[in-house]
Amino acid sequence: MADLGVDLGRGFRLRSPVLVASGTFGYGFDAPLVDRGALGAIVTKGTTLRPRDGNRPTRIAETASGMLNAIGLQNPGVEHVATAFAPLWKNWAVPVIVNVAGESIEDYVAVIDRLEGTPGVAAFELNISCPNVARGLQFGVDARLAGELTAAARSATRLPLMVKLTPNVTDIVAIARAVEDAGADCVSAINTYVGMAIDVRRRRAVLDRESGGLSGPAIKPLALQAVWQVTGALRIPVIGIGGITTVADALEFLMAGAVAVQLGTVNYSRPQAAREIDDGLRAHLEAQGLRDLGSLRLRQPIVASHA
Amino acid sequence: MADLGVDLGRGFRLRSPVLVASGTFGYGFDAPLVDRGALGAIVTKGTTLRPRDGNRPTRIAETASGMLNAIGLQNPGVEHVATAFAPLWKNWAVPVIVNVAGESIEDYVAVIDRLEGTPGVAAFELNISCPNVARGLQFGVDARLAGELTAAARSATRLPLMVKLTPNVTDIVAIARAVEDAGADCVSAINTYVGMAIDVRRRRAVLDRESGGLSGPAIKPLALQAVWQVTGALRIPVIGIGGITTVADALEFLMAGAVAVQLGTVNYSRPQAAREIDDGLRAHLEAQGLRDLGSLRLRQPIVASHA
Amino acid sequence: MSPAVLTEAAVVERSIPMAGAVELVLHHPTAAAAARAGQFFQLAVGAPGAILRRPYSVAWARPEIGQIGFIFNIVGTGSAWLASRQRGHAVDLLGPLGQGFVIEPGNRPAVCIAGGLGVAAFPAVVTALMAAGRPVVFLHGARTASQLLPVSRLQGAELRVATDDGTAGLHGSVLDLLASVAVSDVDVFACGPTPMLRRLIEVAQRLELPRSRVQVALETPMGCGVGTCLGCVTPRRGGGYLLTCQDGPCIRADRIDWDGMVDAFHG
Amino acid sequence: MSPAVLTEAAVVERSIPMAGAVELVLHHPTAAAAARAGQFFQLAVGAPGAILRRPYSVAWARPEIGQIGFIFNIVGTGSAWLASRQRGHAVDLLGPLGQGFVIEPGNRPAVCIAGGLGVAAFPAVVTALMAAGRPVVFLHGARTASQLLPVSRLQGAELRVATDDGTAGLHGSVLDLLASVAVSDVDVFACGPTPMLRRLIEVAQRLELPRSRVQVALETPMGCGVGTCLGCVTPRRGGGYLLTCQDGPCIRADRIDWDGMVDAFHG
Ligand SMILES: Cc1cc2nc3c(=O)[nH]c(=O)nc-3n(C[C@H](O)[C@H](O)[C@H](O)COP(=O)(O)OP(=O)(O)OC[C@H]3O[C@@H](n4cnc5c(N)ncnc54)[C@H](O)[C@@H]3O)c2cc1C
Ligand SMILES: Cc1cc2nc3c(=O)[nH]c(=O)nc-3n(C[C@H](O)[C@H](O)[C@H](O)COP(=O)(O)OP(=O)(O)OC[C@H]3O[C@@H](n4cnc5c(N)ncnc54)[C@H](O)[C@@H]3O)c2cc1C
Ligand SMILES: Cc1cc2nc3c(=O)[nH]c(=O)nc-3n(C[C@H](O)[C@H](O)[C@H](O)COP(=O)(O)O)c2cc1C
Ligand SMILES: Cc1cc2nc3c(=O)[nH]c(=O)nc-3n(C[C@H](O)[C@H](O)[C@H](O)COP(=O)(O)O)c2cc1C
Ligand code: FES
Ligand code: FES
Repeated sequence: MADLGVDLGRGFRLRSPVLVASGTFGYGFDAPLVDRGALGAIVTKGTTLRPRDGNRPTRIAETASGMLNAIGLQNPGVEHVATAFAPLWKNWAVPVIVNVAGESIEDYVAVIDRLEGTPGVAAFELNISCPNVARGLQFGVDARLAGELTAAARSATRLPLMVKLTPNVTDIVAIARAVEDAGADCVSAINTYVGMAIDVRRRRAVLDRESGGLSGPAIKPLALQAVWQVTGALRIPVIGIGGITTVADALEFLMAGAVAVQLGTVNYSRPQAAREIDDGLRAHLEAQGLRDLGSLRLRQPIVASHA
Repeated sequence: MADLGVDLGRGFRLRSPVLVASGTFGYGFDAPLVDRGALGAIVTKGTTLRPRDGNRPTRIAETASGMLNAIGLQNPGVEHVATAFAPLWKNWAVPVIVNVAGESIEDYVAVIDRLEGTPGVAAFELNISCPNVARGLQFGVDARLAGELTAAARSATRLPLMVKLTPNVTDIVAIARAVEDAGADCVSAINTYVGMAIDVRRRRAVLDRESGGLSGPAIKPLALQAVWQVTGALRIPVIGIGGITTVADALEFLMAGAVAVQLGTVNYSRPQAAREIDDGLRAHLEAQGLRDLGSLRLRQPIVASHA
Repeated sequence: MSPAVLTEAAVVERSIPMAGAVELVLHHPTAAAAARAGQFFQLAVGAPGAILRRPYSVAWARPEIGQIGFIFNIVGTGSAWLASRQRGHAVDLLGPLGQGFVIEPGNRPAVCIAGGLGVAAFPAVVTALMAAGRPVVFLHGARTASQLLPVSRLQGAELRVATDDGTAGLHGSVLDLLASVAVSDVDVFACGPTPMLRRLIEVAQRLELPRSRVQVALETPMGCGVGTCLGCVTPRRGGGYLLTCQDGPCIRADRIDWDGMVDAFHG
Repeated sequence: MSPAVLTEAAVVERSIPMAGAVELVLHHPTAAAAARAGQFFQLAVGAPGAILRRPYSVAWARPEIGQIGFIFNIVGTGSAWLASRQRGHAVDLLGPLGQGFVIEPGNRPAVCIAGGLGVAAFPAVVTALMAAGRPVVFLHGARTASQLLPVSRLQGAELRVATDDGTAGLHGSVLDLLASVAVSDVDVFACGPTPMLRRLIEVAQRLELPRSRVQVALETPMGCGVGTCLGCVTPRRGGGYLLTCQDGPCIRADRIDWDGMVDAFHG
């Protein structure tokens, strides 16, 4: 039987390389049709220090093989997550990774502090695609800011720390390196691409926020390129995200060097995609006579130097 | 009768806002089914100082609502263009814009020098998505490099100068401003997004060059966002490019502030798309009782300061 | 929430119930048994470039023969694809989803208000009201006579009609019919374009019909249909948002902040 | 170049000519009259996410009744969509495109070599060879007997068969059949997976059959099909590239740099 186990660093092991991505699975409660046991892990909706109502509608729009979203981080706030959700996660077989968002380094750290040591919280994923109110630009587009944020989060938690990269940059490798150097255990790539749609009948942007994040099959080639670049430069594990819909899509990311994948938009149309892809990967390994997922990669990983 | 005329600066006027994009219409000779008279202008394949064979196959791959290409600037070189093509263009009703590519500022200038004053050449479009061999990175991702290249091209020609922006940057507005300040008459946005596809059966990248440029409907929301940002910041005209397939798509870009559009990938599947979109825009203006294309834009243009 | 199923169902019949509309009858006993009036299903579509499911109200369900019906018009690529399904083809559906209309038994009159394709949800609603013993006045508005759902599909209701072009019933809007109805002690069930629902609220105000007595079926974009994407929000009275797919699509009018309502699709 | 048309044509017949293949017969007099053996058409497909046309060889054309036929197998979304076309449906086609086989009149024997679905192009080729008075030996290879094109579709040719599983004819590769043919003074017309064509070139070498006497029909990805995208290149002997859509798909083997050939699709 092929081993689909994955190690994300810091001894954080998953039974499957197939995770569900932040914002596409809520907090794990709203998908009655999904067998959670089949998931490698659940990444929660972006969670902030205080509750957020999110953006005014219209928040989503379909595009060619993709969708735009501008939800605005609607979430109940970390207190509710800690007291109402985590106690239930504690009894689940699947680990829950909390996606953390904020407008200042202090915000992020406060969310982590509140959840640190809370049973049911397995790890953190930093969503660094958020605008930094103090310094005007996104954490994720500036290597120094991204490094500072990661370092601050690192010193706030003993749990596995995953940093989610934004692809809306000239040089994603520079950001990834800064995040690795600042102590991230692994990175997930990528978040959505900034896009826009205009309603020509109404003569206005479709989304109330004008622009939003593009996800879905449309971005898969871009995401794969980003993952290929990052896995070629980092020592820590990389989790691939972006338009993954089929077993073949997942294989592309694993061959590109990702140790695992996150499914996002596909969860909306095919609630059982994660299970199907998990099964498909196992079948592929067995058909190819491969022992583990690592043997899929096209390039050798960069081994940590033990100097 | 609604006026579909467009002014791209320097008195360069087109009868239609619908152009065909570089690399998707050759040098204007290979589309027997297309009524060239319906086009606002033809932008040629990227042309370099010396002839180029281009990349080894495989060069293209279809993706979800898009395609990847890594042609490698296969072209007969500027001498052939000047002596074999331009004399024929001279007799065409449609203006031909030569897309210029190179690996050094000298390359670009040499191509322009050779074509300057050649009857049949109406304008230049600088493809700044090319790698600068001397300084390692693409002209188009570095504001200073992009500005220097534009300035050099500007001083080499009296013809209208269009600079084509790459979207693979953190801040496209910064590049656009540098190009405007350096004397471009207009900008075209955008070129392709860097992407990749892996053949999981063969365990190798589909494209011989590993990565390639993504085009087609998949990128439309990203291109529209880029155009929306650029039209909000520049005084010079902006030509919108990216996934335009329908009249509604073209309207989105014009409403976003573009004065014209270029059709690329759609030319492959629907050789008569330009004519259909030109007709559709005229019909829309008339149905809406609008006099000209300018009245479509959602925001007022930034007027040039006559200080 | 009624237990949703994710399944393929065979098309047993395809027909044109009225001008500009298509009706698909699917065979799926579990779905037919689970569906409640006002709930919806997310139907997968194979149209080029389409990745999201399309939300459709259950038009009617007949558990005894395991059939469920959907009535829709063609507005874009997804509905065009659905309209091309033929007898024997399979349709991939997820549902039933969301909250249907709350229908209490008793003899208080029920007033149904259907604008345009909003009528699609009502065969099931009328059936449920009849089963609850409620007398039903049905106000049915359409552009023109040929676009009215045949009376036979609304058996048992007292039907009053309005058309924009006057080819049948009152020449005007379906809301003009409200004036002819005693609304002192009734429950209103309304479905139609958002602009019509907003006008209904104004009219109700004038007629002193309390919003708590009005239930509306809303249409917003739907990403997931199950509460995970947060893309379908409707402004909540008192602040924040309702999830149209979970708190709705059928919602009591007094829970909604009507000033914050946007319509992404109609008019 | 023969004058290409961009048009819709109606499907007049859909059938299964052999196991694993579908045949679509379209009615379009202009296209039928213009098509030459070995040329191809770019067919538009309505499959989800597909944006490029799909290239298909003209299997046969009957100008007298204005019909043209295509024979293909299902390998992905586009061909699956085409296979779902039924009688009466429209198919959007662009063509005929590219260079067909060069067929000179005379009595020099012609040897046709078809591997797998490569046989799809040959009914038209055999017809053209017959018309030119050429004697034809037809070497037809397939995985198994049921995947062989019926003899009736290759009327007039002397047929020799090979199957990988030995269920018909020679148990082996179609190229093994070449040994049984006198190739001293013949023209070879070959179509099949690129790996087969490459092996053919090696075998030809051994048999001292000059490459200039071998014409091959190539398969490369096609973006436009008309010479504008430069995506379909085949390495040219002596350097540079041929455009498969314009210089081909039928090309004399001595014009190709076989070492540089890649196969994006088979094996
Ligand atoms: C709860 C609910 C129940 C519905 N019931 C019915 C019904 O019984 N009969 C019927 O004819 N229509 C119904 N609709 C509307 C129906 O969902 C849309 O007409 C359909 O989604 C259009 O898809 P399309 O691809 O043809 O149109 P396109 O315009 O191509 O769709 C583009 C995107 O916009 C979305 N969209 C477009 N219009 C609407 C709309 N009005 N509401 C929600 N999303 C939309 C699509 O789902 C898709 O994601 C219902 C909508 C909702 C939310
Ligand atoms: C000149 C020419 C003539 C052909 N004639 C025939 C024929 O008569 N019968 C037949 O069965 N097949 C023929 N083919 C192959 C046929 O084009 C492919 O099988 C078809 O494009 C597959 O499309 P798909 O969407 O089903 O497969 P997918 O794998 O989903 O296609 C993905 C992309 O790859 C391209 N592609 C996949 N396979 C091929 C291939 N073998 N050659 C070129 N492009 C490919 C598709 O066009 C599409 O752009 C021919 C190819 C060429 C180049
Ligand atoms: C509606 C929606 C909401 C999302 N919310 C979040 C979020 O809160 N935090 C985050 O890091 N990513 C969020 N994402 C991004 C996804 O996690 C994922 O990175 C992206 O959608 C690309 O993957 P996909 O193409 O498989 O969807 C969201 C995506 C969508 C579509
Ligand atoms: C096959 C191919 C070749 C291209 N070659 C060039 C080129 O030589 N120079 C250039 O500036 N852009 C080139 N482009 C980019 C297009 O001009 C256009 O910017 C891009 O395809 C986005 O538009 P679209 O989505 O409508 O295709 C090429 C695009 C394709 C698909
Ligand atoms: S449609 Fe996704 S939350 Fe309602
Ligand atoms: S297919 Fe585009 S040039 Fe040959």
